[in-house]
Amino acid sequence: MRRAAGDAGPVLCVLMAILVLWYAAAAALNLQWERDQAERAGRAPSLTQMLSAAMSQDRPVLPAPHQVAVEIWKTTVDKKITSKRSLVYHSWVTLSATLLGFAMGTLLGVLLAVGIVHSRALDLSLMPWIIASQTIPILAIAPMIIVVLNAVGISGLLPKALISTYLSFFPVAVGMVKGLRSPDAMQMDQMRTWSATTAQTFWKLRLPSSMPYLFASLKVAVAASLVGAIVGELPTGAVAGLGARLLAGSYYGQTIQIWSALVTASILAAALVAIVGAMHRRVLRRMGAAA
Amino acid sequence: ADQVTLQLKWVTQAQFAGYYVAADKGFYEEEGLEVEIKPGGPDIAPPQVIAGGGADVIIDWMPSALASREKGVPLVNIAQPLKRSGMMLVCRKDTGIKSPEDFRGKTLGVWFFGNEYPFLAWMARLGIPTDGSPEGVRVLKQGFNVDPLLQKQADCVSAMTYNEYWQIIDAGLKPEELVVFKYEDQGVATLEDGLYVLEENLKDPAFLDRMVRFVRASMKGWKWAEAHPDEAADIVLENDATGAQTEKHQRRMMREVAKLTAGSNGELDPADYERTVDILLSGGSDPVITRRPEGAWTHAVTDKALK
Amino acid sequence: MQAQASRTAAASDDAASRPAVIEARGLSLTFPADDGPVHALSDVDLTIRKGDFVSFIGPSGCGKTTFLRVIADLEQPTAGEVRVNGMTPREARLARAYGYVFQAAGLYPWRTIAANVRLPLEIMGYPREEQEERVRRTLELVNLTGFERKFPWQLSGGMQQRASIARALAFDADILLMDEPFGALDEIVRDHLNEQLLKLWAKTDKTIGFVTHSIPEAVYLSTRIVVMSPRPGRIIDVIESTLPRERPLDIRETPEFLEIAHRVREGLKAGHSYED
Amino acid sequence: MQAQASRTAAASDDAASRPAVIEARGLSLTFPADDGPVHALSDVDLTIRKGDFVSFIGPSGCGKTTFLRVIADLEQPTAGEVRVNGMTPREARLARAYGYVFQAAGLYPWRTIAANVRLPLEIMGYPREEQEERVRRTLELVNLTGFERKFPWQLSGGMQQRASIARALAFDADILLMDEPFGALDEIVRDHLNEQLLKLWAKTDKTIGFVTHSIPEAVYLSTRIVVMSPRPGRIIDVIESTLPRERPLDIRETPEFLEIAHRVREGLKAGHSYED
Amino acid sequence: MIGRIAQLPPLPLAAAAAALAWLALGAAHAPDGMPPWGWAATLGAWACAWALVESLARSGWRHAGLAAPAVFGLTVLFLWEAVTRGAGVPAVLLPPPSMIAERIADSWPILWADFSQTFLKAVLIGYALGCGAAVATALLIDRSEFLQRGLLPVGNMVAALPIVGVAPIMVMWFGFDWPSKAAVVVIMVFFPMLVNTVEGLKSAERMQRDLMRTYAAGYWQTMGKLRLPAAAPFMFNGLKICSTLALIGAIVAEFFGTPTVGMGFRISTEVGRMNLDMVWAEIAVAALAGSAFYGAIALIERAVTFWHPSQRR
Ligand SMILES: Nc1ncnc2c1ncn2[C@@H]1O[C@H](COP(=O)(O)OP(=O)(O)OP(=O)(O)O)[C@@H](O)[C@H]1O
Ligand SMILES: Nc1ncnc2c1ncn2[C@@H]1O[C@H](COP(=O)(O)OP(=O)(O)OP(=O)(O)O)[C@@H](O)[C@H]1O
Ligand SMILES: Cc1ncc(C[n+]2csc(CCO)c2C)c(N)n1
Ligand SMILES: [Mg+2]
Ligand SMILES: [Mg+2]
Repeated sequence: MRRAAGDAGPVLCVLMAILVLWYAAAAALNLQWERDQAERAGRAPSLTQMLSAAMSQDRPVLPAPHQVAVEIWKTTVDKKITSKRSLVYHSWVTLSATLLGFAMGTLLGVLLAVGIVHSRALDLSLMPWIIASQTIPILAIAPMIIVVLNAVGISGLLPKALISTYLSFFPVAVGMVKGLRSPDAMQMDQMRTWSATTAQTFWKLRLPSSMPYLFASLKVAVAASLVGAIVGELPTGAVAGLGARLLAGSYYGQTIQIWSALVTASILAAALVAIVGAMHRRVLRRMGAAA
Repeated sequence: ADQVTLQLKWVTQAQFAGYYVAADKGFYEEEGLEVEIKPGGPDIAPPQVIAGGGADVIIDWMPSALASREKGVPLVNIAQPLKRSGMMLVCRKDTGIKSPEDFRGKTLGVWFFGNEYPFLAWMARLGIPTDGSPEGVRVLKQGFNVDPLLQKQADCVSAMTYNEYWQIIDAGLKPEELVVFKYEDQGVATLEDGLYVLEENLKDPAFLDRMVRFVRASMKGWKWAEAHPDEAADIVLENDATGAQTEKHQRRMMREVAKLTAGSNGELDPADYERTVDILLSGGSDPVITRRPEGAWTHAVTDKALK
Repeated sequence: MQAQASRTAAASDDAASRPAVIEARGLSLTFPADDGPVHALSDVDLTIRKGDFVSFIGPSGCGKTTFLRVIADLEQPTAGEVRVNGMTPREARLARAYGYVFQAAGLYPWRTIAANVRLPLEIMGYPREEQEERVRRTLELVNLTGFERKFPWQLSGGMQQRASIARALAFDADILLMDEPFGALDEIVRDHLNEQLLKLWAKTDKTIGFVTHSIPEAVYLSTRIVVMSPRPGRIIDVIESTLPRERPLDIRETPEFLEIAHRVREGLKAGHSYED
Repeated sequence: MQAQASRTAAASDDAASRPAVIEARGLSLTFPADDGPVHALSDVDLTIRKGDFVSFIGPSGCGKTTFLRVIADLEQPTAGEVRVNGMTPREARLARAYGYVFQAAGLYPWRTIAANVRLPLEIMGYPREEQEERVRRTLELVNLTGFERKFPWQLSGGMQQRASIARALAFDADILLMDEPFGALDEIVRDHLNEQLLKLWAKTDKTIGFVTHSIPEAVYLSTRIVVMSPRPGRIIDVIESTLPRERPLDIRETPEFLEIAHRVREGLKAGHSYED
Repeated sequence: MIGRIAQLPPLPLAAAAAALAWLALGAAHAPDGMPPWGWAATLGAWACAWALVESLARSGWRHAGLAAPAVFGLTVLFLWEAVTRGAGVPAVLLPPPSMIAERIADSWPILWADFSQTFLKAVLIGYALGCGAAVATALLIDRSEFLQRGLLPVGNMVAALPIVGVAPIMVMWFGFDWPSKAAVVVIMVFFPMLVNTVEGLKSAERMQRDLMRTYAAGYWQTMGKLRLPAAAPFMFNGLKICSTLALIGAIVAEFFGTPTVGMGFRISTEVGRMNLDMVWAEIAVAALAGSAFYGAIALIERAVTFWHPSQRR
């Protein structure tokens, strides 16, 4: 708690700096359009007039922060959360797929890592193909996955979550393989002298040693899950969720809507990563790290 | 009730008002049908969905449907609610483009993903290469919106009369600042949003019967939508789960779409079909389809439905 | 040198009657390396019988650790063979025959001291209550009572080493292999632990292999002292202790003791590289 | 006890004339912990003068390491103050006044032995050639010639420790702080290094703080021996050596030597927890 | 069962697998679908191949590291071929590998043009810039307590800038050609690299750090000689994860506007055209390029962090 309070100042400072930059960029990018308009209309408005116009365009190249803030406010606080126009509703749609996908991805990643670390055959044969699998652009095969799943009667949350899973298991698998192999020779030798079983070595040595790697990977994986869920919303019909909002926004050139969805997604990501970070700190404390 | 799954070509919008109206007004129910309407999206290829068993009937453009047919998905057109084409190429006037001949050396935004066939056929007919050579045109894969035109990244972009054109207008460009080439006017109009099913399914009388009822109810929906454009647009809005569509835009879209469906009772006009096939076959060295398709359409459904 | 070893073995007549626990025959171990192989052990023969307390002494880098590691199946010899209780080292390890104190403490940083000592007990499946009891007892033995709930980094170097000794003593292994366990301890704690170790040894009849750099410690504790020389690591002398098994601390002032110590020192000097 | 310290200081009359290098006044250090604080140092006063060789001896966990760490600005005292050459430890550290040998070797695993020894030289910006020369010389000093290109895990425990000693001796620090540097070495290497260290000290007039558990080693090397007692860590005796600065190895058999050693042992026993 | 078979030496197993596979493929081409014995042969071939991998792994053969994944890969391809052919999966859903191979052989020039557009330009440049920026940010964060508290949480927000939303914006800002894709890649790889670098910079041990303090080493000296080497295992973790992310990012970004060249462009266009064999040909190129990229980084990792326990077994 104290930590959170102590962080508020710096975070605000950085956010302020970003806001200032953002305004500057918005002005620079949107002014061009105002200038063209004025030129076409044969008007010569003053710079301040143009600036204020640039900050309140309907379809700005880059919306000003306050426009985004107003849009977010309108679509969160002013709307019932069950409404299709509520960002809270859409966030929840995405978040639920994210969480399910993250859970499955973490599980799969850890299981694969365990297999790879313990079986040389798996290590040799599987790893290259796991890597290759990650180079397949999901957007390309997602529709096929969805079609196939649909054919076997799976629809709704799960197909999206599966795309999240696909994106998130990889960082976990790579990180955990490294982490599970990170105990040093002496620690492994100790386990050998006690003739610990593979399972015991895993639970009592490999797993605790892998924690720093696991959590670094988990942070990447939640973020990837979120991206996966958003991406997965497109070929699943893009009916609801932040991805659908983004898509609809960009389809109709509604930059303000795009940016409000983007900002929401970012806040969601930051929150998810922060939660994983908090779990990391708790685990570290349990594992006796210096405060 | 009998189940029917319909896969749309694009997201929920007034372009598909007839089906939403039919569902909302209970026309499907009256025919004893329970219809699930699946919205499309940028990466959904309806022929792939139907081949995978994800839908009973799909909406597709005829060029894409015929191309798929050549690739081994035996699609058959069973009805054609949209009689006219809404496709066009919109250019900024200040680029100096006055006629299609002026396209040479310009940058054009084109939709791909199976929607490029009409454009390619048109260019082939004009004899303008699309491979980026200096005497040809530079083609960009256009994203979902008209930004390339607004940002001056392209000299012309693809648009539909009922949608993207109005986005350009909304963005602040005046109609007099634009030059518009409608495919209809250029004589390269190909059939758009038609209803397609898999050939072998039609052999099943029960399926055929379902389709008959489906087409009948859908056309009833379309005619209702033509008569009540604002209400139809509102029904579409209610069905839009993204909550991103605006009333103004959808109502306008409904009116424009109505112009394309006007006068169509859903029956495919074989003359339109022949014209489309001719255009597609005229693709020069790289035609969209290589031979005249057989059995790519049937009146079996509309004959019964419109009795 | 072979001759010497057998001579001393004959000297204590009960030796042959006890069963051999560890037998090394023609043992060699070479570490491959980019810049030429390192011959850590070369043609080592040694028999350790049940109840022996064998000290290994020799200059730094002569292969003492390596030898213990081979016995404990942590390293594979490049030639020769080792038998432990008539089994291969691997079988013996799987039968949990070893308690091993490593040269560095090697505590798991995420476990408290008590949990570190409890670790082998958990692994060997001791009942919960007995675990607690043994942890308490061994921590008391090494004088770490009160530090159960500390983490390793909160302990001084010597305390960590004692915790690691406690960890190896917590369970009942037939063979104790200890690699400089008392190196980081002051004389008084060291004397205390030496006494405790002797008591334990007398009581349980364990077989102990013990690496040390302290000649008095080696002489005080051992029934036999193995003197090694470096690169390649060879046994240059095996000294049979003539001291009684019962050894009060002041035995260290007896002429007999000093005589053995002298012989060890001579052996050490002889094999030492400074004398080359 | 304060009285004792000043008495012994008075005994050697040249002491006061040399400038104080390290001065600790009322030094206390308490480690906070969840289960109650640990008082590692309590009210420690000590003055170390230029050219002193001060040994710290005391039971395991009494605060020797902590004291050296405070001097080297690796730990902040909770009370009292330390001055090093009239500066704060921090300033002295930034002036690169220290060479520190840690209790564990702590070599960087990604560097070869030679590169590990070269590390401080690189940091302090010695010219390239001098670096090579010094690395060669110090590695020879600790008898590790031939192992330059090995990585730490390819060395035995004692060899690693010697490499870490070489690392601290490679550059010219005024103050050498050595935390049980010879703990893992056999007697002969140890004697050799003791001699070398004394030579170096005599030649360079360094000030040396030296933690050891060996009473003979402390007596042999030091001009003063600080005996500490544990929890809370206090100085219970400061023994001024009466041995000459020139010390051949056989000085260890002289009655004077044995007398000092006896006194250290008594001090140690007095402060030891086993005697409570 | 398979474990028992795997006791056999690799050679007979390979022969058995090949023979059964040959049988199965023959059966798969039967006009009226795969007969039951064809499926049995398929399963048998699979079991033999699996046992072969196990046996190879145990053999300690020098080239097992190459042979095992190759056998595994061949098995996957074989199963794919047998199932798509045998069960008559429509080629517009999943074409059999033989068809894809044919297409690859026919389309070298296109594949190469797409590869150089997407991989050689967008991926490599975006990857270098993105990872570089992440390391620089990590150092900034490390340098200042203030930034650490302020920038890291904000850096986390970059994590989920969804590619779907970002890609059109990048097209708007950086144009249609590869720079906008490189920008997407930068955003894609930034966060994983940042997290791993930050974590890695924490990983130097206390004593190792204290040593640097006693030398009064400067910030950059400590960084260069201790903290970066100690962080290397984590950083390579990030670099590996990013290598595949970068490829995904560049390809997906091309769905949102490109000139008419590029792997992503080709994939989305050909899906629309139902040319699934071309789609899979591009995917195969992507997989090959991605694996080679990953492999190259893994090799560098081995050379740089040879000292880490995970590399030493
Ligand atoms: N970081 C720490 N946190 C908490 N307690 C600590 C910490 N470091 C040391 N201690 C405690 O401080 C006391 C003194 O430790 P120190 O390391 O100074 O002992 P020492 O005299 O060097 O012992 P040894 O001879 O065993 O190395 C010990 O009781 C130890 O438990
Ligand atoms: N993993 C290894 N790789 C290469 N060489 C090694 C390895 N381990 C040990 N050596 C070498 O083997 C020799 C013997 O090492 P060992 O650790 O057995 O010595 P030791 O007698 O225990 O010495 P110390 O008393 O210093 O601990 C040394 O020269 C060392 O350099
Ligand atoms: C990526 C992508 N871009 C364009 C289209 C073309 N398209 C087909 S229907 C339709 C609706 C017009 O308002 C449009 C634009 C597509 N399907 N996918
Ligand atoms: Mg050793
Ligand atoms: Mg200490």
